[in-house]
Amino acid sequence: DIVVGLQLEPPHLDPTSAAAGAIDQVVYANVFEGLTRFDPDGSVGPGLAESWDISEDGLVYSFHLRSGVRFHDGTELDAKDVRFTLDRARDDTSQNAQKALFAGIETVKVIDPLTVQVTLKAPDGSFLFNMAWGDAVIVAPESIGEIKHKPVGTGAFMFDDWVQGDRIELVKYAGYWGEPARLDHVTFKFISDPTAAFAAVMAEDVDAFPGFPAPENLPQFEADPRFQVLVGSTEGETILSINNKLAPLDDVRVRRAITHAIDRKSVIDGAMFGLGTPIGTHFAPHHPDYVDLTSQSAYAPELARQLLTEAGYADGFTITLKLPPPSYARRGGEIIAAQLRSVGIETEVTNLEWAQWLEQVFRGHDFGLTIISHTEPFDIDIYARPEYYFQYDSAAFQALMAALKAEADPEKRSDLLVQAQKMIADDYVNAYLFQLAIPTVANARLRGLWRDAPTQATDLTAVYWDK
Amino acid sequence: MLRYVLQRLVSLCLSLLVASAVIFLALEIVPGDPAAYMLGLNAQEDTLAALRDELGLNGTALQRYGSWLSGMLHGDFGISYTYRTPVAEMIGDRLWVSLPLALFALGLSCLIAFPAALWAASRRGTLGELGVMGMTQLGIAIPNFWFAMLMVLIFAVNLRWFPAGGFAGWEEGLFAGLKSLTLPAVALALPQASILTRVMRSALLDTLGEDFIRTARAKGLTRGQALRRHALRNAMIPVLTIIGLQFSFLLAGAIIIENVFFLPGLGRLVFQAISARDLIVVESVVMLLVFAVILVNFTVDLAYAWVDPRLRGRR
Amino acid sequence: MRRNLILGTGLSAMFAGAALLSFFWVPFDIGALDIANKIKPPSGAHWLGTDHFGRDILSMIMVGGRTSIAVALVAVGIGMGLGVPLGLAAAVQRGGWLDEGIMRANDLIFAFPSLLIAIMITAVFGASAVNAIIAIGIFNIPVFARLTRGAALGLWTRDFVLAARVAGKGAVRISCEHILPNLVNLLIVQGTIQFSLGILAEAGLSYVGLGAQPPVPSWGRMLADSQTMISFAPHMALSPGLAILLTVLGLNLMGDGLRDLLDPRLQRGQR
Amino acid sequence: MSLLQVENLRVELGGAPVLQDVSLRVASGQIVGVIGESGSGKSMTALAVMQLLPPGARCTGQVALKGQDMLALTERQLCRMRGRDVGIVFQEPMTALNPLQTIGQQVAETILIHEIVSRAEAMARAARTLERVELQVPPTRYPHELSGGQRQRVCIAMAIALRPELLIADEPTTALDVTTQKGVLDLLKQLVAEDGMGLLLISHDLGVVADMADQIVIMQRGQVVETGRFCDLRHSYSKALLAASDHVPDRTGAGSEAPLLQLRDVVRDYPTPRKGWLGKPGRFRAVDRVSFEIRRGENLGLVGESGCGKSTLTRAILGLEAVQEGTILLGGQPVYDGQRANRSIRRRMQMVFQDPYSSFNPRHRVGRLVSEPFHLLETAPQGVEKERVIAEALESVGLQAADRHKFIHEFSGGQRQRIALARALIIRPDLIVLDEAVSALDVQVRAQMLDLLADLGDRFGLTYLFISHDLSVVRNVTDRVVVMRAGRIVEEGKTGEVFENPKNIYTKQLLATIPRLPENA
Ligand SMILES: Nc1ncnc2c1ncn2[C@@H]1O[C@H](COP(=O)(O)OP(=O)(O)OP(=O)(O)O)[C@@H](O)[C@H]1O
Ligand SMILES: Nc1ncnc2c1ncn2[C@@H]1O[C@H](COP(=O)(O)OP(=O)(O)OP(=O)(O)O)[C@@H](O)[C@H]1O
Ligand SMILES: [Mg+2]
Ligand SMILES: [Mg+2]
Repeated sequence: DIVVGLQLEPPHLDPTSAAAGAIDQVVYANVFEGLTRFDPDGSVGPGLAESWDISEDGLVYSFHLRSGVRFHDGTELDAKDVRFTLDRARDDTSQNAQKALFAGIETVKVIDPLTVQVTLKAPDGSFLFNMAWGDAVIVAPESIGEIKHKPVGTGAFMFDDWVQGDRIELVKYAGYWGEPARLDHVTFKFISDPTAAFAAVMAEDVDAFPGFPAPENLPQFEADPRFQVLVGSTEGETILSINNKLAPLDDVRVRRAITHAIDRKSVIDGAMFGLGTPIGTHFAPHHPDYVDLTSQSAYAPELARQLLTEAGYADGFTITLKLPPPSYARRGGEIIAAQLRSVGIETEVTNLEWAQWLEQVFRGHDFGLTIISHTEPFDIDIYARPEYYFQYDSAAFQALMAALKAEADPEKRSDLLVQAQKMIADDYVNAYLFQLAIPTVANARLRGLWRDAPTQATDLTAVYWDK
Repeated sequence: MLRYVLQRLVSLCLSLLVASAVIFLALEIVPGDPAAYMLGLNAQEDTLAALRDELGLNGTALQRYGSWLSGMLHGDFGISYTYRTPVAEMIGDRLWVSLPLALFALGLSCLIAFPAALWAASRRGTLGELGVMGMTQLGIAIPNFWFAMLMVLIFAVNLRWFPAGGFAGWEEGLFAGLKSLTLPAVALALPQASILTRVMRSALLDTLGEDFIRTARAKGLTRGQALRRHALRNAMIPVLTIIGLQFSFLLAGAIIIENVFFLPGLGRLVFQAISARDLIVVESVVMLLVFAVILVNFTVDLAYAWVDPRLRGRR
Repeated sequence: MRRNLILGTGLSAMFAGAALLSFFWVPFDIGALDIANKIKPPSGAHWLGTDHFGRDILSMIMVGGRTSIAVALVAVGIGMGLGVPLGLAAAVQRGGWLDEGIMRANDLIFAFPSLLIAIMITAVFGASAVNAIIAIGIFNIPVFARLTRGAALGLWTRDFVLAARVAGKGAVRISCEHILPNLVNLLIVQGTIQFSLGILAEAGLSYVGLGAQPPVPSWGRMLADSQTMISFAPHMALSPGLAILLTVLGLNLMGDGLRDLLDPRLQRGQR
Repeated sequence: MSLLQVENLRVELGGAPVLQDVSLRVASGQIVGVIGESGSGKSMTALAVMQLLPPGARCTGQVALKGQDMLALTERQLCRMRGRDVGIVFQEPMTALNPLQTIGQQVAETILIHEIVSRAEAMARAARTLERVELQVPPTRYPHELSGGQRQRVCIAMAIALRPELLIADEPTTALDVTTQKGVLDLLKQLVAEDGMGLLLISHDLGVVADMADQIVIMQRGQVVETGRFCDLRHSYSKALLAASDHVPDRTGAGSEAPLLQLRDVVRDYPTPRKGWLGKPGRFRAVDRVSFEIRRGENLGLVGESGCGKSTLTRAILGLEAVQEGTILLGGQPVYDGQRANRSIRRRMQMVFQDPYSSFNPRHRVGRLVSEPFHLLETAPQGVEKERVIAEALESVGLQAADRHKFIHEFSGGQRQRIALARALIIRPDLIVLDEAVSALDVQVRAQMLDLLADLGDRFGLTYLFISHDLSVVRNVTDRVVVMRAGRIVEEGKTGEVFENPKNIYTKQLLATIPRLPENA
């Protein structure tokens, strides 16, 4: 048995109809599985689909499902369930938060009970990747009505109980198709306050805490033989987003000045207590195609001042800095505000709740600067959307992304990706700070926990206690 | 008497109606779209519209107010935007934590305050009184979340006598439940007990100066007997007022403490609901709390009449 | 108990003085972060140590006091400025519609859980020190209105008010000339108490992130910031905690002392 | 041997002596009266006997009760004696009872503390004791359901429940109506006769004590000045007290025929709280069709028991409140013109209140207090002129001009009433209403005050409306008297005639209650 601490409680348990990462944290890979899945290292491997064939033109995918897979309610998984899932996500009334993942699908056809054929509108190099997302897990029509509170999936654990505001309990599913889980019982406990999280782990009320919210406490856990600390990487590029349409930020020299005014090391040390890898572009450092561009925007306050003078702001200017709740943003914001002030840029700091941030910054575009971690994997394509909140509008980059989408050759894709990274770094679209790290604090005897977080998930299927 | 109760009930309903309108209006102007909050960064416009429709967020304010109100009359508080469960059910679950916690804390604070106040009042001008009064000053001045933190570090992390937080659930047994509520209750009770002690002590001293105490002493009662038999009940009136005020505070004001101890109580529910723009939950919980306050005041009024015969006949 | 008054005034004056001094001089500039020097225990250079951004805690306490004290002070001002006239007016019209209206409105405000409403106000208008002031101030209004009304009703039955009426003075004039001056003591005492409650309320709001916002420091925010570090850097939580505790203690002692010193005949009427 | 023997009793409170060398004796079956002006230490003596002095009191000398030295006893032993061997009745019946317990319980408590009896038995005995004090209400009543006189009877019942050998009565009738006062005193006398107990009767009113007490102790400033039978009192202070209590001031004027104030069929209703939500508010008629008039230069007395409507009528006369029916005219003009007081009329009337302590704003200086009625004048004197008028007013009531810089708490009760008079005089009104203006004063101070009133009346040609429940005072200072009962006027006439020859039965009752000093003093 194990008690896992999590910071955020899911609003409900249907991963296919909400953005909340907290849902995936609980159910991904534990309760629900997709056709493909993310492995601990971030690569995409077979999930409920044992294998697949792709047509020459890259338009038709035939998935071969595993046989003998049963949902927790005892019903068999077959191709109809897959078709139901994909059609439901594409539907006009769909509430899927990542509807774009399915936008490329033309038709879904059931070939036989264990084969399903998906036809795309255009070739898409990342389709298998898309199908591994938590938003694409396979659900059954029989159980869809109650899915938000009684999720029924095919995973190694079954949903057992949910005490709202406190915990969710899972139990081992005896009829699991694959390697059975080694734990009989899993409890997720929700502790949002960092201090409370610290106390709970210290008092051994929880056995593991993925995404431990207070990096300042990690040295204490490391020094304590009762605990192990795993620091993993995430897909979260933490950036100082800049409103590219707002004067004077529409001037690339100003944006460049901002990037040079920031000392990433101070930010990482001060806000994250040393946790996090500096980045120079919007790309995860653990990705094979990543290029390190940090030196291009190295800390150089003199240069920053000079650039400002060139742009006609020798006396600096004042700009808003709107911060969402996570501590990387709040603390980082305070540090960055101080650093910007020393080159003459005054910031008006406003702390926002998520709802306000979404409303004002993300949808309303009413901001100058903001700090945010983009946790979706492989999301450099947001720069091709001119209406996206930081409003980077570059025809060259949009063309680049279109080319990438159509390209299936890994070699060429890699090339295009490098180009893309460089392009946004050269345009100083945003100030790239660091790749968010995910610390997991756990009991020293616990084995099999994921270190990295290629997607938001707490896969416990392989976890066990060392005797 | 029946007429009096009826009259009170009518005014109670009126207050509730006004309160509900105030709450609804206040939340109408809260910026932030619950649907946007739920669907996150990559949501598309049509998806949002679909969700809004399902949540009943479309329609004029008046319509929504009407349906909210009439729903509540039927005991139907609506469906939570984020959790998608009936609000009544959610509140019911949380009450099982908040109510025992509030009662526990109230009990504790009375248990501390009554003897302390009696002791201090009967030993006027001694070092002991000074000590008790000094403690109460400290109890009021310490921010209670800070005190709670220290208690967690000492009793949960170091000594491990109590869990650091969370709620074991009543199905684990009464003892386990009480154990997980002990530290929060103490943290809540500390300032309340201090205030109560002070109020009660000064009420006792005031009544001790009354003529009827002198009469009682002239009958041959000792100082202590006069204090217990005559002063105590007379001093209960301000004490009851404070207890009434405290109860409603304990029920809702526990937000911070519930955060420190990650208890699944009403306070945290409403706090989360505010930040998630789960307005229907906020409305309902605030409504419930207002109702509780009004009810508690009503009870306190009845208690006054029980304590003080002068109030029974009136009106 | 003159001792209470001296001790209380001394304590409050010390913190208020430090806050005032910070307008002219602080040991270290708190705008300049020194991450390399973060979380240092007290030393000769930094008497109270440094915080998680390497700022001098003593300077932070001094500057933070400005916010905490200003929030509480203005909140009391709002409460008094609106509550006292309302209470006076209600007392004039005892039993009339104005009295009923004011008192029912007060009851209504009292019926709302104060912290919750403060949270809602800050949620609506955004978290900031100004909104915290408004949120705390609103709940001070009924406190002062009730106190004023209760005591004023008592004064209206006194013969000297009748004497003023015999002298032909109107209600407004009597309220200003005779009622209000006799309430001053009471208001001062209640004011110090509400002031100390205001400081605690600001701390509570800051703890949930709805009080003063960066880069403005306040004691409550310092306390909130240091919570997770309390186990390895207790000095960070201790200083603001003690600042709050001692100021509130000082104010309460001062209030008690004032109550004993000033006219003991006037009763502290509740209703 | 005396039942109670007090020798050289000395009490200090906070270092200041309040009693010095007090000696007195009470024998069984004897009534000893203690007389003295306010603050002379009467209550302290009583409390010292009970050993219930306020905290911080130092007590030396000898207090022997039944041969036991009370000063040497432990607290436990004292508790055993209090209530059983000695009972006490306090001055204030309104506050001397616990409001939360029934009167039966409170009487029974005396029994339960000292004797081991069942609760039921104690209640039964309490009920009998309450019957003994002629209380006609059931013992299950709460104190607030009783009148002042009834409450005082409960207090007496508590004190005598165990038939103590000594009963101390500390001003048992001061707060009561004249009619109830007589009843209570008669009861005490009867109890002494029946039980043979000693009674220490404390009062500031010589009349109350004179015809009851076997021995009289006169106190002044914490000391006993004289002890003896009433007819043997020789000390100059005793004589002065005696003279003052029946003082008749010299007056010349008797009033003209011209009416100054006319009341015709005046009705004043108070709304009572409405019954139920939609019920009509009820009405309580405090003044019921009252008509009388005051002639210029005349002194009119208005007497009646507490609550009969005297103060209500006063407020109506002053135009502070509207009346529901009837007219009130001053010099032919209405005092209330529909909306507010008629200012031109109002400045011709002023008032002096009963309580010298609460009728002044404690925060203002005397000069400001006295000049407050200037508000009524169209052109109030300013600057030097104002100072002069204030000084003149103060001097006319026997104070000094320099007193205008003082605060009111720096004056004694008698001086405060003089200041109140100065305030009333400052705008030279025609009519001054005195609502119980001398009731709260000591006899001697009261006598001076009455002289002053008479003197000023003659000098300035004032007209007084003199309201009081103290009939002896009314008798000595007024020309005509109006007797009121429950809002109505029951009798009206020349003071002498009404007092000698009352026609109304109620007036007769009222007059019978006046305590009289024995003739031979
Ligand atoms: N609690 C007290 N503390 C200090 N001084 C007191 C206290 N009670 C009474 N005194 C003082 O003791 C003196 C005697 O008071 P006492 O009450 O015996 O007077 P009294 O003769 O009963 O007057 P009264 O007729 O007004 O009741 C007064 O000067 C009074 O000011
Ligand atoms: N504001 C009021 N509302 C209702 N009833 C009142 C009010 N004021 C006085 N009364 C009632 O009117 C009656 C007359 O009161 P008033 O004060 O005139 O009596 P009084 O003769 O002056 O008595 P006392 O000698 O005790 O001063 C009393 O029964 C009283 O209860
Ligand atoms: Mg006395
Ligand atoms: Mg009267």
